[in-house]
Amino acid sequence: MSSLLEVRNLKKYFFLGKGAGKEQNGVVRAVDGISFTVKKCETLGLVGESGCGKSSAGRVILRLLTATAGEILYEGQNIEQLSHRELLPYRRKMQIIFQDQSGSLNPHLTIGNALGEPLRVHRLIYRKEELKAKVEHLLELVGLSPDQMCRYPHELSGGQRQRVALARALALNPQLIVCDEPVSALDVSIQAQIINLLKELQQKCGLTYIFIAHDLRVVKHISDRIAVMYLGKIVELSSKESLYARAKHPYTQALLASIPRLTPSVRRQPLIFSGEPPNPLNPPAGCHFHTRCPYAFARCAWEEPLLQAVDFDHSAACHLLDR
Amino acid sequence: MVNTLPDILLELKNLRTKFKTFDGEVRAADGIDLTVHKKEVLGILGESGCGKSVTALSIMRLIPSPPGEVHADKMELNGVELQSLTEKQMSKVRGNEISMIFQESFSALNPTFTIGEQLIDVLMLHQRLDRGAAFHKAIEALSLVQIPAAAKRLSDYPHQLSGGMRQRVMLAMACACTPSLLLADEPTTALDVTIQAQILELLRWLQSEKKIAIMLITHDLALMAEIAQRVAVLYAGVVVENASVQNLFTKPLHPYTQGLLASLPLLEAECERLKVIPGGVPNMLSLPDGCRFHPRCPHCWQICRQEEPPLFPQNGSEVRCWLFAREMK
Amino acid sequence: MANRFLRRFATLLLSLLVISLLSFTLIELSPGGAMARYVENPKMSEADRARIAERFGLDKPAPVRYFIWLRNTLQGDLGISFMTGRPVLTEILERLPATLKLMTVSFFISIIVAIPIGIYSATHRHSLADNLASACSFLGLSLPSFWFGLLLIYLFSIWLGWLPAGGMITPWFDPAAYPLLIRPFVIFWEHTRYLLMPAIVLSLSNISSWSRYMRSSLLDVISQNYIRTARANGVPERKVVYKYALRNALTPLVTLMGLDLPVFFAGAVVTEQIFAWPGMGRLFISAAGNRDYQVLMGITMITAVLVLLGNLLADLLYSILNPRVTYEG
Amino acid sequence: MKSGLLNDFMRAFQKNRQATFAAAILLGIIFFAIFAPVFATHNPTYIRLAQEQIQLPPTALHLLGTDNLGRDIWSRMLFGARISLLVGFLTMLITIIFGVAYGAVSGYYGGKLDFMMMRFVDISLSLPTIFLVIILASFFKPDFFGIAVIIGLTSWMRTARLVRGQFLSLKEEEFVTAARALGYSDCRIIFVHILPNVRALIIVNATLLVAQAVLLESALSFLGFGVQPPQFSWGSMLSASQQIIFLEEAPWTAFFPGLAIFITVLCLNFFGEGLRDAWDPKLKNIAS
Repeated sequence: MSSLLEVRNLKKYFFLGKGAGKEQNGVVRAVDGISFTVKKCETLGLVGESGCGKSSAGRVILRLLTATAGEILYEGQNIEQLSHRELLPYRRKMQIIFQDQSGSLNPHLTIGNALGEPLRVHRLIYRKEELKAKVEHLLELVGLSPDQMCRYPHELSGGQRQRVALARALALNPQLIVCDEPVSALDVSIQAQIINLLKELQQKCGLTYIFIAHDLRVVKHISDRIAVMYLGKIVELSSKESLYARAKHPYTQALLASIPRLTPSVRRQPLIFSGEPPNPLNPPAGCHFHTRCPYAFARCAWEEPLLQAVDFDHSAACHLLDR
Repeated sequence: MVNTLPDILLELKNLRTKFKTFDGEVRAADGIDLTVHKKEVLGILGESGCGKSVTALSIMRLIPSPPGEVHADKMELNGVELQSLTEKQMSKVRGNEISMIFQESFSALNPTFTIGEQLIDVLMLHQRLDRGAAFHKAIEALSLVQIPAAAKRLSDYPHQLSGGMRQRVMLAMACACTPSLLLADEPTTALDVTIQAQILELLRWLQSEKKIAIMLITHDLALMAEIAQRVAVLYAGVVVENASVQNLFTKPLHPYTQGLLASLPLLEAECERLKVIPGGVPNMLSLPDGCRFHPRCPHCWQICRQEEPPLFPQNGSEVRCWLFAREMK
Repeated sequence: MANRFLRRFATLLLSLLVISLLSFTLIELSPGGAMARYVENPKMSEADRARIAERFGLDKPAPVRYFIWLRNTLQGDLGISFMTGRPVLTEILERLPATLKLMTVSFFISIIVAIPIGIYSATHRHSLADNLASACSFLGLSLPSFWFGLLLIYLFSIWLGWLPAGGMITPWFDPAAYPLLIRPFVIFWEHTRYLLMPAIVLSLSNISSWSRYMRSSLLDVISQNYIRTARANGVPERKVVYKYALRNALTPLVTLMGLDLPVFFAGAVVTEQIFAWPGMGRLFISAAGNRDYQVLMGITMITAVLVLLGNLLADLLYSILNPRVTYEG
Repeated sequence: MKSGLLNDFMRAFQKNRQATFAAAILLGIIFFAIFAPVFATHNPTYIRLAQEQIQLPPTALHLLGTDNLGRDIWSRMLFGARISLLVGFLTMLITIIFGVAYGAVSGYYGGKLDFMMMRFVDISLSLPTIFLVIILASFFKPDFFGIAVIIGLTSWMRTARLVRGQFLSLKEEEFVTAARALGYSDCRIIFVHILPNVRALIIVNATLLVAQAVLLESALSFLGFGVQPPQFSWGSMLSASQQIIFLEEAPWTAFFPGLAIFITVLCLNFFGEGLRDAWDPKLKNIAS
């Protein structure tokens, strides 16, 4: 498997306040120098708590937000620097689906129009019948019946809307889809349907996913490799098996320990941190996690740990690894 | 049956809550029976729109009317019929004997008052304390929910606190007068996993140490396994299964419960495809005839399409499914 | 906070500069420009016009004149009125108190009437009184103020003869003519009977829009989650409305009042004209009729200053009412 | 407007009886204005200065009486309606076109541009519109079209602000992000994806703008700065009544034109309110 996307030292800072003297109002380092590669046809899970920058990362990669620094290499081409026009071919190859299925579809467009529009705008299909056939094909692909075409988004259920959003993303035959919490707003019984659909499509269309989520069960089910983020940085990056079996970073361990189990008889003794995630405007020095870490020692407070390999396809950023 | 036990705290019989909307009448709760015992955690499990929040708000008598309308054959708290109380008497019950916390911790606290003001207000109201005493009691209440530096936090506004902290403040307000029943409506859904675990721990502690019975409303199966003793599963406005948590997770009876459990990805095992309940949650405006679940049910037979099943007792559980009628005969 | 208001003040000065430039350009661009008053006068020769232009410094190029005007204005000299030959500032300052008197009284009438109506309507939604209030506010918003004024004059001055049709005070009114004991009442009535009709006319649109706004704003707040929390904690309904909801509902109203200030001034112009109220608005109308550009510029600037100061005040009040104001502005 | 949404809308609108009634009256007024020559009994500008011709109370010959120059008020009201309504409508068009364009650009692009553009709006808003209008009208002496332009150019700010606010929040919606991810141009996103979502709001705002414009024009004409003779509108018909003596002698000269303005504006407001309720009850607070 060769790499499809490579991200090098990507940064996205948000400056608060407006007008002059922006910096004094504070900087949120939403994405603070992350690097990873995504191989063809794999699923990279991006997990972390709210505000850790996982969503921003997804959007920066698609250039929906402008990066503050860093490189985004798509099949070796740095798309960070491309102009609007030069970017167009890449827009076709990379798509996104969102958490909020009701907000991600234009309420004033019928399903048919929403799906046909990208094809027309990119001048892939001109003829009306052909367009209709293609839209029908797309609907079938995501498990909807073609007579949904004249419906409006508000006439569909949440699960159906998410299917439409997926169909729209697929319209341009992309290679990479960023899935930004695609199932977390759905009912439990619908979640499984969408997850299955995503997996099915991946095989059928040879898709690569960046799967952003906070639900560790779902991520485990769908991902091949997983990156754990904390306050804008990747703290652990590993293959799924290795991560769930041998998490190295205390934060990852905490996350895994916090997942409620499905077995009522076993009352687990969860690893609970007293603290809360720090204010992203003013993250702690050194290792961002040291204020909540039960194993923190002096070095953690002043020196930032770097991501280092601990195993085959498994790296973590923690000073404990040096001990 | 369980109802005969002496330690019944809340008894709810045939709760029907309707909303008149532009498109017609929505029966959000359509004959719900529930019993909460003293000091227990009862889980109410259901997907969006199944009527679980509506049930809690109906008990609190907080359903806005119009458009809402609440009827129940029985709604007794400690033997007192809540429906017969005047609005004034009811507001004494709220916060004092039953209280409620909500999912949206950000919008659920008044943005223009400090949390101290809000907390002290509740204390002065229910415990007839003077300001000074209420102030000390407020600090106590905040320390109770493990908020560090409680005295300092009193002068904070809600927007200065994090989500987890706000949820703790809500808990402090709800439990300041040590109610006998706490209705917790998705209290951890909007929170991060690590914070979620903290709040769960706190709820468990309130139940075991403060002897507060908790009715936990959630869509999260795993949460039930963590904390509940008994679980009522709601589907489209009715209770479809009533079971102890052990029974629910080891031998789920209703096809819907079985489907839900099967559709969750497991941490412990790998599988390529998840099992799926086909179709979607029914539209509350046009419910299917017969059993509400029958269009999605793998075991559907003739009678399911025609007649709505009652709750059948089965091995100490109750289940609303015709499959168990056969076994009874 | 202090920093924020310093910034606001700087913007205020900048705004004034832009406004002066804008209105200067407007007049400059219009046919005849500052000399419009004399251009159409057939009795004047070209030489006469040139002499006048020289006397008022109108022969210099426009940018130069603007800077001269700006320099003079900063020194408190707004120029000489073409109509009367007196300093513009003196003319305006003579008229300003009358306008401020009218507007202040009308402002307080509006608040005292609008807010209670809004609160009552919101708490008694769809009651007869609410529907009536809403219908009245609609009528009030649609009623042309000048026509309403004429109707009042016809009714109370011409037909019934109760109130004077115009003016601010009887020219020969002498309080000393009345016994000391009733003198304050006589003085009060003397002012009131002249003020009554203009103040009512000027208040009409404010009352209509503010009461509606208050109603919807309060309804909006009452439907918020934090009000539900307050109810769930057993806060009685009266307290919910008057303590928890009202403050949040008033905040946007304050902003609206600030924004409405220019409209309020516009209303004053019309009202003063109908009731021959010797204020700034009336001066403005006659200056416009005579195309007395110095006076027009002067009044525009003074009004702008007042409006901007009013906005600043509204802003201050807003940040007192709403603790969530941060540095954005 | 597609059929599904249109049906919903019509259903909601018809439920609102006041708004339907208001719409009917408005149509009636427009009808009378269009066919003014048919219904007029006299030449509206013909002056009769004989003592027995001026300030006649309503009679069978002069349905609504005559004014201080002996002109027939009924006929003048019919023709005056044309100017009043036309000015209202033109003003609305100008305001909407300018305001929507300004607001859309400001809201969509945001950032520094938005900051500058909104500062300008703030500044313009802090001057009473009537001041600018009177200054312009007194120097330019415009006809009715000029009045419409002047009022339009001084009252677009609120519309701009309204539209900008909507754009600002709509552009954060995920369907807009999705549109950008699909590589659509800004122009397409603004017009095809965002604008239709603001359409209801704009139409409601437009209705209320007509009402405001009719009011402002009549106030202006009443003060003598509006349309100039020989043109006349409802507002200028009231102008003479500023003198108490005319009001005292012939109150009907002031009463009927004022009533016409009042009813027109009232109906426009009810109509706008009805539209708003029918479309979306959530818009209640923001469309005015």
